[in-house]
Amino acid sequence: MFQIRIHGRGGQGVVTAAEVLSMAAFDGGRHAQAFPSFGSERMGAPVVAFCRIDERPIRTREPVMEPDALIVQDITLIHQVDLLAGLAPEAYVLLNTSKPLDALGLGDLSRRFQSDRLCTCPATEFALDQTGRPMPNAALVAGFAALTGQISLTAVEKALRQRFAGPIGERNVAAANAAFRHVTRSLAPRDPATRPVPTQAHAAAD
Amino acid sequence: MTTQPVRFFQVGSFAVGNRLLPSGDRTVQSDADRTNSLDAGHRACQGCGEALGARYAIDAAMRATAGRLLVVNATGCLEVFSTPYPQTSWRIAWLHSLFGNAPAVATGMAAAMKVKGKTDVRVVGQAGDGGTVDIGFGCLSGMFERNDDVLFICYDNEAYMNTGVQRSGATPPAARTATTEAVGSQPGNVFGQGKDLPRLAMAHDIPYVATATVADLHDLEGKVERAMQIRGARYLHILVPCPLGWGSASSDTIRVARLAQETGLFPVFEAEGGQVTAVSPIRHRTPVEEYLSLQGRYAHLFGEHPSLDVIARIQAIADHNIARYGLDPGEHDDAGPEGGRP
Amino acid sequence: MLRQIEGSRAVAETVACCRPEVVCAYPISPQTHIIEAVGAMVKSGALSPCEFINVESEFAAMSVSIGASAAGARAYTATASQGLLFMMEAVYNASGLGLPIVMTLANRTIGGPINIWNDHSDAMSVRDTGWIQLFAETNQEAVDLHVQAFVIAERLSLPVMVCMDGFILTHAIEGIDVPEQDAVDAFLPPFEPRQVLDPDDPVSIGAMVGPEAFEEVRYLAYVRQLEALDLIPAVAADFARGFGRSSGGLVRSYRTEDADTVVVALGSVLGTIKDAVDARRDAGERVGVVGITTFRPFPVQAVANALAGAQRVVVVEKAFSVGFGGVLSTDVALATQRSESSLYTVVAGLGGRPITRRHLETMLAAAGEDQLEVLTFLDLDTGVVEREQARMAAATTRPGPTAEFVLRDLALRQNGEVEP
Amino acid sequence: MEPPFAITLDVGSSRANHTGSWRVERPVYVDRQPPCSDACLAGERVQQWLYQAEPGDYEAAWRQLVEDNPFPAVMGRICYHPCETACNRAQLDEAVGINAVERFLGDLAIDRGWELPPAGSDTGKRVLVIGGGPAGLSCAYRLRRLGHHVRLVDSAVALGGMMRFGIPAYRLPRDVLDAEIERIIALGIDVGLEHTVEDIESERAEGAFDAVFVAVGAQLARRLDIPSGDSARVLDAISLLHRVADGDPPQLGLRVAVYGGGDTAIDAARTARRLGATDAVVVYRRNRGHMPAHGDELDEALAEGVTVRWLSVVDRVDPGRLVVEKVRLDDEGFPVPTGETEELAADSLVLALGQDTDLTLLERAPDVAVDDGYVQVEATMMTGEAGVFAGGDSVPSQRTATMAIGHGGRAALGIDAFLAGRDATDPPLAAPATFDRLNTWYFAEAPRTRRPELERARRVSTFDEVVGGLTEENALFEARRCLSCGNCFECDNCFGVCPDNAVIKLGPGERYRFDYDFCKGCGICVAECPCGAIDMVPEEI
Repeated sequence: MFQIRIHGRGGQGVVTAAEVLSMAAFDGGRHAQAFPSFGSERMGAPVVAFCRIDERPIRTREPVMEPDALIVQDITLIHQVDLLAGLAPEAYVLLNTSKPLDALGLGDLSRRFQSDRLCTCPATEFALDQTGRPMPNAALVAGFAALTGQISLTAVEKALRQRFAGPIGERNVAAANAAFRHVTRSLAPRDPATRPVPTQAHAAAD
Repeated sequence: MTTQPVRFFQVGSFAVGNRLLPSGDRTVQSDADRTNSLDAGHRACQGCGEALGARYAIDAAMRATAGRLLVVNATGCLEVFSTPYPQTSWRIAWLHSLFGNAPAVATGMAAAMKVKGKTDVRVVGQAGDGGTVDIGFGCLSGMFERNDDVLFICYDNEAYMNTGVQRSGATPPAARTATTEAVGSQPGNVFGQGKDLPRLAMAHDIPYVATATVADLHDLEGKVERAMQIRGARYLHILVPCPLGWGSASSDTIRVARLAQETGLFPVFEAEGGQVTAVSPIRHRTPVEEYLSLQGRYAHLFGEHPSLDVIARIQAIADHNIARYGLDPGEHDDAGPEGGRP
Repeated sequence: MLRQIEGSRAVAETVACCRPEVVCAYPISPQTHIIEAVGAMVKSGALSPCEFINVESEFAAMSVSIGASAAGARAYTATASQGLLFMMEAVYNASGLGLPIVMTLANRTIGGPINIWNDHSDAMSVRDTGWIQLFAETNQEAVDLHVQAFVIAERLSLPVMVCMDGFILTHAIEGIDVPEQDAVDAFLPPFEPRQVLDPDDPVSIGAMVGPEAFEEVRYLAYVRQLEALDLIPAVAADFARGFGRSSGGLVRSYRTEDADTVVVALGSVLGTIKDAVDARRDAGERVGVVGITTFRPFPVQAVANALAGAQRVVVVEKAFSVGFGGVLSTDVALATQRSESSLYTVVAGLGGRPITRRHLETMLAAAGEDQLEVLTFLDLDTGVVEREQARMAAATTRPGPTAEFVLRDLALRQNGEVEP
Repeated sequence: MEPPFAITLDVGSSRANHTGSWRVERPVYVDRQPPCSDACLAGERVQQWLYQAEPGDYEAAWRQLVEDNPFPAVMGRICYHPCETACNRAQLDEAVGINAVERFLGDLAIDRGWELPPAGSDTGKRVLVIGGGPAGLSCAYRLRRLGHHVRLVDSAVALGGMMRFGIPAYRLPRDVLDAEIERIIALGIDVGLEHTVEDIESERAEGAFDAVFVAVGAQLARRLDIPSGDSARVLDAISLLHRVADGDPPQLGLRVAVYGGGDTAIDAARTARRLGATDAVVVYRRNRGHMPAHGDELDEALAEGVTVRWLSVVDRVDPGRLVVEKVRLDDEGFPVPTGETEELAADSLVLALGQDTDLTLLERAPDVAVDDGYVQVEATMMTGEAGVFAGGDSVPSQRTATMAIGHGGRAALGIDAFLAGRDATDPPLAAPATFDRLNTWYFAEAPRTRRPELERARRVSTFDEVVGGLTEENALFEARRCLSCGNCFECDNCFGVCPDNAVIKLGPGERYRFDYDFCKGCGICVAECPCGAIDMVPEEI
């Protein structure tokens, strides 16, 4: 089972990100479960959503406490929420930012997580470029696809089109592609051997 | 000599029937073949105003809808005395659910009829004042606000009679009930604004709101008929004296209702779209004492040392109503023969 | 068709396939997504003919459903928690009048203190109302139970409540095979009311019944519920034939064949329990689990059969009777009264507290060694409780609300001001 | 449908529950004597004919009316309508204009040529009626309807009695009178005019009459011995009116004084005005409150310029003048002379001081008792002599045409019973329908319709009828003002207001029946009966 935790703020589409992620995984023929951290949070408040991906039907209903991957939609949460709780050193971490980690005072992360599993992505900018709205979720799901290989870009595109009808879906697909290229590029210089392999092969890692 | 149109002065439009009227103009109640929606054998007290009001209203609704009617009844005297197992006095399709939900149940029925395309079948909800102004008000207000196609009728006897005459939001000032006893420095019910449901109903801007009493059948039936010509939420508030709770003689039920109107304490009017469109002017303006003194619930105001100040306050309420609705007979030159029908 | 879809959405689409004619809604978390989706389908015309009525309270919602059902329309509504309590009087009335209304209960606890999260307090509070209560383990089952619920309700002329865990199921997005319209139409015949208000054939419904007949009325209601014990498995079997998957029925056993310890539970926690059971099995313990799908009528015999071989029965419940203990446990106790097994009540997941596999495994381990208290509160923070008790005992002034002190205590601890 | 046990019930099943057992008092329908009928001296069942008129069935109303009185058109003009005085509606707004409706019906009948009901089948009995005034004609009419042979004799040249010779034409046009008399005679009455009965016993024997009705009226004017100068012009009112009726009016001069206070005095004064008098003054010894003349008559006279000198007696008559003495009233209302006199210019004095009956025809009938000039009769109008009846002005009672008609009718019934050898006592009257029993709320406000009156200018110059008739519309209106006191008129109130549906409506004309299986005895029907036709009586134990 592969478990993902997504952090963001109310109104940033965190739950949608988990949903799209699960839809993409479902499209890949796997079982997926997406669910929000149930609460009464309002716009702007920190929120969390989860996603599980497995080859088998997923029975458990407990929250994701030790995720295999972390997606942070809003890096400003870093000082308010224990974003890294339960994360193992081999976990994937995808941060929505256009700045280098050092510039954000997050140089620690580079030491704590594997370099090929830690990645930043200016998802909000991609979203603004393509959709005009600061909703980084579609881009980050694609970034996640690029980073982890758990889902394919094609599946993400399909899920986005399913989730967002018409032109909005297409614009999100465009943002997703930009993010996918960005993440792929930023990981490219590294040793291809450590590059994640798409889908099934990797599933056994969990 | 000037001629004048022939009008039926003998019993005017006030009696139940009149052999001189064309059959189409006669009351539903004068018809030997009326529905008798609420039939004999019910267990209401002698002289029950609510039993009378219910039969008047539902029979009229039955005529207005050619018998295509469903009725929802809130818990209360009317329900208890009409349907104790194993007998029912109703001769119509009738349902009792709960005390506070009759308006909502009626909404559900109206929705069922709409979805099934049976738009000829109309729905009436009915309750006492407790079921209307107090416990049922939430549902009633919702029904009004949605403008559901329901006529809701309140049979107002101004207290919880079913449970032994406790005060309701419709109990008038100074009236004695089991929970506003005639003791202490201010005996009886408090002087407050009361819950004037007709006006609250009007505030919802629903298509039709009217008041009536069991003392003027033509008026009452006319209002039911008018209500059934309209689609949407409609409200009819009928004053129905309760001999038990009011401490009036069982034979005085209609007389007391009449005096409630003639004193101005119970204004009779109709409103469409939130505006008063017609009033029934008072025929013989009567001081409130005449109304109050017939009723045991006001007995503490009389006797050796009458509470003239309290009576004056009640008179002031009547005067206010008369001014507010323009009920003064002097304001209506043609208050005569056609009388009750505004 | 199997789709990755939110549980609420799947339920809404399924309900729509059941062709309800009147749907009444008053919003309350976590039921909202269901009625929003049904409402949108009515508004768009996708569900037609249907009247969707936004009411002013849950009391009105059930009342509208009563009126619609009595007038011969298939009626549906959904609620949760406080909403269920607010409609309580009408809940009794619907079953008392024998109206086949179907209602989704998105299970949520009952305040105060106010809490919007999941447990089964709401469902337990209506267990005596005369409604049939079915519990969904998964969203797939929630969907399937709704189709079956309409059949059961209308065949018995009794209302049916489909209970699904709020948020945990309602807000979860997963692969669900949402029934197709044709299949539902084949399975669920048009509503033919057992009694209906009809101007052409008038009756009085809702008479006042006195002492001379009330007991008989209640007994007949009981008999009708017993009929449901036969009907529910039959409908489940029909469903399996029609839809190619098994769901519904009375009880479900998992790995109980040789189990010494059997866990009994309702709803979505069964999934996590099964994972825990698998883990304990892997560790060599003989444990199993029995899920109860039909809570009312309570299938005493089926439960007894399912638990026949167990030495220990552990009832994991998301509710409890304050001042006594288990709610489901007392029912299970009735089913196991002729056996030698020990019965444990484990109260867990109150107010949305996550029930984790780890805690369940720990509990099962303790149970296997007969170290379990008869009434256990899973994952109870004893530190908080003890400090509050001590404060109460020491208090010279008025104690104040416990809830607020507990919250304050937790906050202080989070800030490191109190030793955990 | 398989309705669930107890919760769902079949409609109307509560009729198995007989709530009549709750009752301690029961309502019963009653018929009471309405005040109009009670007051009618002619014995008309006023309320009943008004009831027929209400829906506009005037012929039925007229037929109901002439059951008791064959003179609707006459009565509608000259009756002083005690019915209206008694009418309960007077306490509500104004009395029903019964008299006007009666006249409308009477005139309509003449106009349409409606015939009276035919004579009854011949009984072989012969009755002599002496006097062709209202009493005699009324009696003759009723006797003919009962099948008796009637011989009607009168000493005058025409029938009608005081109706013809005492009442001025402006109040009762002669064509109307003639029409109604002719209609009676047409029933087959043997009339003998200018036939004066000298002796009743011989007349009866000669004609082999089985019974006799004496209705000779009061034709003799009372005189008063007033000192008078020579050639003072003094005459009596009866002669005056008779001569005017004969078309031979006397010369009265421009200033006429009339002495008296009854209706005849007023008639005389009004007649004097019509004969050219510029001053017509009535001298009366008491005040208006004590005046026997009917108020309406006085008002009409005053409107025509007649004046009244109240509290005055005539002491002396001289040519061209009277000496009038002022009087005052003592505590009992009797006039007491004051000694204060004054003169009054008058060319003539008309005495209207009352009339007496000429009873010489009874001198040889010893069993017929006469007291103070009046024939004494029993309730059946029979005198002390078997088969001899008397009525009208010759017996002690109010001397009006209405009364006379009533006497005639009652005598006819008495004669009929006598001839059949039956007891003629009336069935006891129903209890009165008093105002307090009515629920007047149901009667809409309805001011009385005024009959049109002739313009004043024309009144004093002609003998044209002063008071006009009602239009049909107004007559209907007026009829419908009737409150139907004490008698059910099928307003459906009891049927409508019963909270227990315990009144059964039996259909038009059939009224209602109480369903005592369900009547709880609340009494609302009694309270809300507009006409007081229901009583509550205790249940028997």
